[in-house]
Amino acid sequence: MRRLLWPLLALAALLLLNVAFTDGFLSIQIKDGHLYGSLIDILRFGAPLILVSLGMTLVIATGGIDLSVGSVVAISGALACLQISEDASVFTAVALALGLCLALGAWNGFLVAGIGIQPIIATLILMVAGRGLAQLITDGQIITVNSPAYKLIGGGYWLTLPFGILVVAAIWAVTAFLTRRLALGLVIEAVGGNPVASRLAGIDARRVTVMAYTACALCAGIAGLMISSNVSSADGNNAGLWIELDAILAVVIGGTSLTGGRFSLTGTVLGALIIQTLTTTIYSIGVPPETTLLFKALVVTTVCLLQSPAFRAKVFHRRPRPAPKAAAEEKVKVTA
Amino acid sequence: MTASTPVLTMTGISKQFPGVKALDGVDFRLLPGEVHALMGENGAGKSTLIKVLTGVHDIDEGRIELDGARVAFTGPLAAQQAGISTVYQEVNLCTNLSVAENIFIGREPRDRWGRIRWKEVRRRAAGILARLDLDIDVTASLSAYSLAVQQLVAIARAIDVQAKVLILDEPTSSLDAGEVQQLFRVMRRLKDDGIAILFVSHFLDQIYEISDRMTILRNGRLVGEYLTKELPQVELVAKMIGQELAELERLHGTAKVFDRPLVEARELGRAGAIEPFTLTIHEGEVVGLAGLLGSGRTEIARLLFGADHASTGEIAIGGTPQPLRTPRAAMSHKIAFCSENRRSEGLIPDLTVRENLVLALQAARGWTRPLPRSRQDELVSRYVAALNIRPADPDQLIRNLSGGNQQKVLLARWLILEPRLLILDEPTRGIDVGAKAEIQRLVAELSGGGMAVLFISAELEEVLRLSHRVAVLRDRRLVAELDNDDRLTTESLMETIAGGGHPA
Amino acid sequence: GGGGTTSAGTGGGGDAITMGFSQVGAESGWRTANTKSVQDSAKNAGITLKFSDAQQKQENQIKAIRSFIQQKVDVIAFSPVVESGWDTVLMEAKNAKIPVILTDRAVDSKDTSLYKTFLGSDFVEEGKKAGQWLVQEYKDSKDPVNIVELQGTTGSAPANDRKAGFAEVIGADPKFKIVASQTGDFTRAKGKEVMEAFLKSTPDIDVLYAHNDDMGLGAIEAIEGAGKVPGKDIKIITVDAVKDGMQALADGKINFIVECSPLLGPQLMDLAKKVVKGEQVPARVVTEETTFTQEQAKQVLSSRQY
Amino acid sequence: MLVTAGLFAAMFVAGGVRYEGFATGQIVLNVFIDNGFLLVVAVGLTFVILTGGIDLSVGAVVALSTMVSASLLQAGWPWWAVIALVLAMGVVLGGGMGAIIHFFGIQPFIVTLAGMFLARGLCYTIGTDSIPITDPAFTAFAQTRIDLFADLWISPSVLIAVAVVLVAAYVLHYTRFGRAVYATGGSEQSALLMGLPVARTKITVYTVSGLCSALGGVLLAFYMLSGYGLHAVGMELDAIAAVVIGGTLLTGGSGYLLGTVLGVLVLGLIQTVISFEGTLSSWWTKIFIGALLLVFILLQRLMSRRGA
Ligand SMILES: Nc1ncnc2c1ncn2[C@@H]1O[C@H](COP(=O)(O)OP(=O)(O)OP(=O)(O)O)[C@@H](O)[C@H]1O
Ligand SMILES: Nc1ncnc2c1ncn2[C@@H]1O[C@H](COP(=O)(O)OP(=O)(O)OP(=O)(O)O)[C@@H](O)[C@H]1O
Ligand SMILES: [Mg+2]
Ligand SMILES: [Mg+2]
Repeated sequence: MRRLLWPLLALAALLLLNVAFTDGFLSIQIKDGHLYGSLIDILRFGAPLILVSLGMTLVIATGGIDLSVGSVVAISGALACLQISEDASVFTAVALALGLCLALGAWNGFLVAGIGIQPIIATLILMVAGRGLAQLITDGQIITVNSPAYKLIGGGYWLTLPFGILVVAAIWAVTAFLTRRLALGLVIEAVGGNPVASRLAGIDARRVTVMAYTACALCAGIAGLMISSNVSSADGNNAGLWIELDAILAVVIGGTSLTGGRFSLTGTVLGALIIQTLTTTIYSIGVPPETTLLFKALVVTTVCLLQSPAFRAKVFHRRPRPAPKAAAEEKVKVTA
Repeated sequence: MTASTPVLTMTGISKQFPGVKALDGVDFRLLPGEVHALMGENGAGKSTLIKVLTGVHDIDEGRIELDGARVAFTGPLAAQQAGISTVYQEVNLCTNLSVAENIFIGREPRDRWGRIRWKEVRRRAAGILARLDLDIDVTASLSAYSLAVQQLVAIARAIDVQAKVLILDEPTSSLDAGEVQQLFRVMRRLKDDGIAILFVSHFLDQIYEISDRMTILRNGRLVGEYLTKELPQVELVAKMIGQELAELERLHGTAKVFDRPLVEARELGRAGAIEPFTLTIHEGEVVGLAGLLGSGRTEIARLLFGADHASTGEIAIGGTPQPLRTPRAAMSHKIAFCSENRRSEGLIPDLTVRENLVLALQAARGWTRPLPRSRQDELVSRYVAALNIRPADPDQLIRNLSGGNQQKVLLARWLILEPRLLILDEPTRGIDVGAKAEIQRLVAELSGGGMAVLFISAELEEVLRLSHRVAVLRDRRLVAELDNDDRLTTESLMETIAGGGHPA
Repeated sequence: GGGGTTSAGTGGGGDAITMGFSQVGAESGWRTANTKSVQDSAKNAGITLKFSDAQQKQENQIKAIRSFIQQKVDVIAFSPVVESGWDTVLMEAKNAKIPVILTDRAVDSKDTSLYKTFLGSDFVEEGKKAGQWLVQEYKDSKDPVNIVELQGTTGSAPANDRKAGFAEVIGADPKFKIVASQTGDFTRAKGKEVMEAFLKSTPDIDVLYAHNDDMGLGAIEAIEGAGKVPGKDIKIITVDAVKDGMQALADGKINFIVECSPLLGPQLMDLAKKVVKGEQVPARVVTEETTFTQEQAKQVLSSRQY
Repeated sequence: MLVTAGLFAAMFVAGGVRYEGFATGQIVLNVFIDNGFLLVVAVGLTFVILTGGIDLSVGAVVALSTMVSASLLQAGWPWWAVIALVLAMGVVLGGGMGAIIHFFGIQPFIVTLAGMFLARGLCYTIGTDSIPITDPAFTAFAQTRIDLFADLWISPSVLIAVAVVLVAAYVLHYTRFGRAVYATGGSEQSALLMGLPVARTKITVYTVSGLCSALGGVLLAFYMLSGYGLHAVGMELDAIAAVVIGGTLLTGGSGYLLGTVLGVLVLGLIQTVISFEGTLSSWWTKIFIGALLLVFILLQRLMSRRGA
């Protein structure tokens, strides 16, 4: 896992930066019977992003992209909260919301794999219309719910740990199992790496693609539940706004190529954590809102440059001679 | 000729890839007005030598001199500008552009204002292709043409450049005899103009026909430089693979009777691609397909595999008609197809050798039933050894393998499926003599065990050596089916293909 | 289809008034209530409403206004996404002799003849009101007061103005100190997230000033999660007075809310009728807005419309 | 392409049947007038997408251009100097991103996303308020109407946009650079081995995109007469959508500039339909846009499949 080294270092560097600015940044206490501290916050607030990014990884690995996750996040939260506010049980509400998300994901997959529309446009349709759908569900208002059971999903604790983190861990484990223990990963990577060849090798690329989009929407749906549960309300207008960009960024920082093929779930989780840590860093070291974006640009660029073998070769070894290996690797990458 | 000074010399060239020393102190020189063959097994380092010469890869050690001056090209563009024109091993063209453009891109004729003169581009492109005896629509997109045509276009592009040095890395791997002759005519003319030509091929006949001198590599090391006429073929092979190669003969046994039809194509056809044909393949039978470039051999293969939709007719398997609408459906009937176009239809470049090798088997099982690791290891090590795949590291990315070794992996992908019908479209493209014999032996062995094989190759000797029966195609029409008995020779087959002779 | 192509000329002189209304978008509950108010009161007033949502884009709004002109409505009303850059299109409206009413936000045109009147809140004033309450609340205290601020969307007019108005008032007394200020994008989720970070990085927060109720509500959750009591350990001032906010105010979790009423509809329709008839209207109509303390909130809570 | 054009015409006619005052020449011209800047931006993006890359920074660069223009004009700079500087800034930003993408082999998505953060961030450092533009030259430019025959008119921005389209189409089809763009998109590795200047091409397309974004920003400044950091939020998606609707493949190598023009027109027409529809609520507006887009894409896809 050499290629995860640089994202890890970047994460560590960001955490160190925080430690320098905030006393007790790394300290974790037990408060009211649950863990409390900045690190826990990062995990807790990062949980939805990690989820969405995990789903996005699968889609990107098939050579696609899903812009609609933000809208799906909003729809899922909105539907669940609407149901709960109309006295449905939390279970029904969650089941309905996730069921709808599955359908939306399958719809995306159908447009991409069945009709053959370019993924970015196919999912743009749901990105635009889905936001409207979420607003339609909430009637443009914020639906506030008061259900302790629902609150658990994104804001509660279980065995002193934030419940959201446990959900993410479970889904990560399931995804890792399906892709790496079973052969789903190989199949997805083949479809993303060379769709024509995979078809000729007997892979049902269509079904795999639909599955990836469905899984992605499901992840986004769960993330939507978390986000709305965390604040006990559904905001059809703003929930998940621009989360697709963060998710794609997380995937790419994690080392998965946007052209499809090889993917790394662990890398994606690291990428999402980097982004969330960056956000937290901005809040806690007091970067003024006007310069937030400059700071983000700086960090993102630095992380990517460090990850680029070409950059490291050019900067760290003035002559590539002492490390012909690195240089060779880089050359191949660039030309291929 | 020996007296003239080399136009190109490479001395002490070394190139290390992660885990592989591809070149180790290789010397090479190229004289003006000669055709110089670069010989070696798959993975010997031929393509790498060409790539370091033209600046695709940096060299670790050594020096390159062109016309006596030291050079280090930054890339193919620089090499081209210095007068080295290259056709790399895989067809490296842009299939999204037109044929004419592929020939001229980067050096299109322009008018005074820098505007490309399209008419001129088209006219001249057609002219150059005519020199190779190819008459196609130059305004059509290159993707509309078969790999062989693409290979010719790549050659056309290279020979049109005013160059001192012309490098051809396996240009003939998809061409049939006619095109090869045409290419050789052009090469001879260029040679007479004093151009130095570096030529790579695994067809020994071609080497002996065209080359004046050869340099042999083995495992990235230089074996030696020889005059072609002074080195007998057996010795050449021995030097290449480090051992003697047994004599090749017809592999199939004496005329057997096949009476258990496996796959029957009944009036199967696809509008615009292949006229309706009827063909029966029996269990244990090897059927060869022979025909000229574009005659429709690949089309037949694709139809039988469900890769394309038939517009007429039906396919019966074991007597019952089956709609083969997808490759998956064909695979469920245990039909396998190894495509001729390994780069776009075979390889998954970012996956490892192991993953590429087990892909089809895994797809057939479905992703919920992963192939156990131990079984994978067993299959991989068996075929790596059987086909001599090098480097023998199953976790190497397949894109890092030499062309021939990639081809072997793809073949293995289909062999491990143990299909009932194996369709092989140019399976030995770019494979060296040693491995080729091994593959042919393997195919014969499998068919002996009851597997049916549909064998397509531009090399008629190979078709004859393996097949029990040869179907001949002309102008996308199945014109004859010949039993492969002693009376069938390459000459008579050639005649049938050309439309002159009649089946004996 | 096919209508005339004449571009100049007075609006259709029928008895029913047609109003073109270009809304900023649907970015918040406040905005939606605003839209609803306009739509409902148009129906009540018998005015045909052409409604267009600009999805937060000025260019869409300009297009919408152009299209209203094209459709020859009787009066155009819109809530500008931004203050600047309206001269061209307003000039076109003026040339087409269609009166324009601004709602909610102002434009910074020098030429005030481009629009008839501006109906809306004054964001700077809202910020000032928030500041004044704070100054009043701490007038007896000598200790420094540590304030954290949750800003609205960076660059948006309410965020800019509410920040400026507040800063102006508290700037007079050096004991007030804004120790942290960050954007919460007007949303609950962001409000909570940012507040969590503030609670950890900034010790001793006395006061939270949030540019809208939603961020304040999010922050309340964060404060409770940190084991503090909102409204007591940390005093909270917000702007808007939406229902959830008023509830929290009545529950004692928020200390003070400056109202920013979205219910402009009835006033707008009155103005529109007058403008179409050619009557004189004041150039600036400030919406009737107030502020709420916890006690006031308890009284009015049941009668709040949104 | 023909399919797209045909569908566009069909949509226009359908609009004309449905809405009074829709099927007039001026409506089409208005689409141009209102989307001139988007057209210019999309043209630049077409170059990038044709090479198989992507540029997410365009919207932010547009905003930055309006902001820089407005603040410099406010500071008293002459209009021509402002425009020259803004265009130069676009070139530098685009070129810089292109160079990073090429030399360090980083995915364009990330680099241009960072570029987007950078450009927006720079906007806010200039100021968070919107800045009005009162410069007489800019104002004159904004308010000039070029009368065509029969009451039809266009704005000067349309002329500029059309000129940009023509120049770009010429470059793509009649120059070596243009052809190298297609080749690089078809297969970067092949283009390299064919001896094409891939490095130069890649860096140049991002430069072109930066330049077009800056020019688009100037046109937007004409259109809006203001500079603002929140201008053109999400415009990159509109531009990408326009390019892709126009039939260009995101994987590169295939597509035409005329398609992009049609893509922009389709988006503009959808917007016009929405405004003629009149009383859609905010959320139905979004759903309606999505639905129209879907219908359009579906028809385009199905009809071109039938044709093939
Ligand atoms: N990019 C690369 N990275 C790692 N190893 C490589 C790379 N390219 C080539 N190699 C290795 O270098 C060796 C020489 O390969 P090369 O392609 O030169 O062989 P070749 O003689 O052309 O063989 P063939 O006849 O099969 O084309 C092989 O072992 C191959 O695996
Ligand atoms: N010489 C040619 N002239 C015109 N078209 C050709 C020619 N060669 C190939 N083509 C085109 O390529 C397509 C593919 O042909 P196909 O692959 O079936 O040929 P093949 O018999 O397999 O020969 P090969 O594989 O040697 O090219 C044909 O349908 C035809 O359109
Ligand atoms: Mg080779
Ligand atoms: Mg063929």
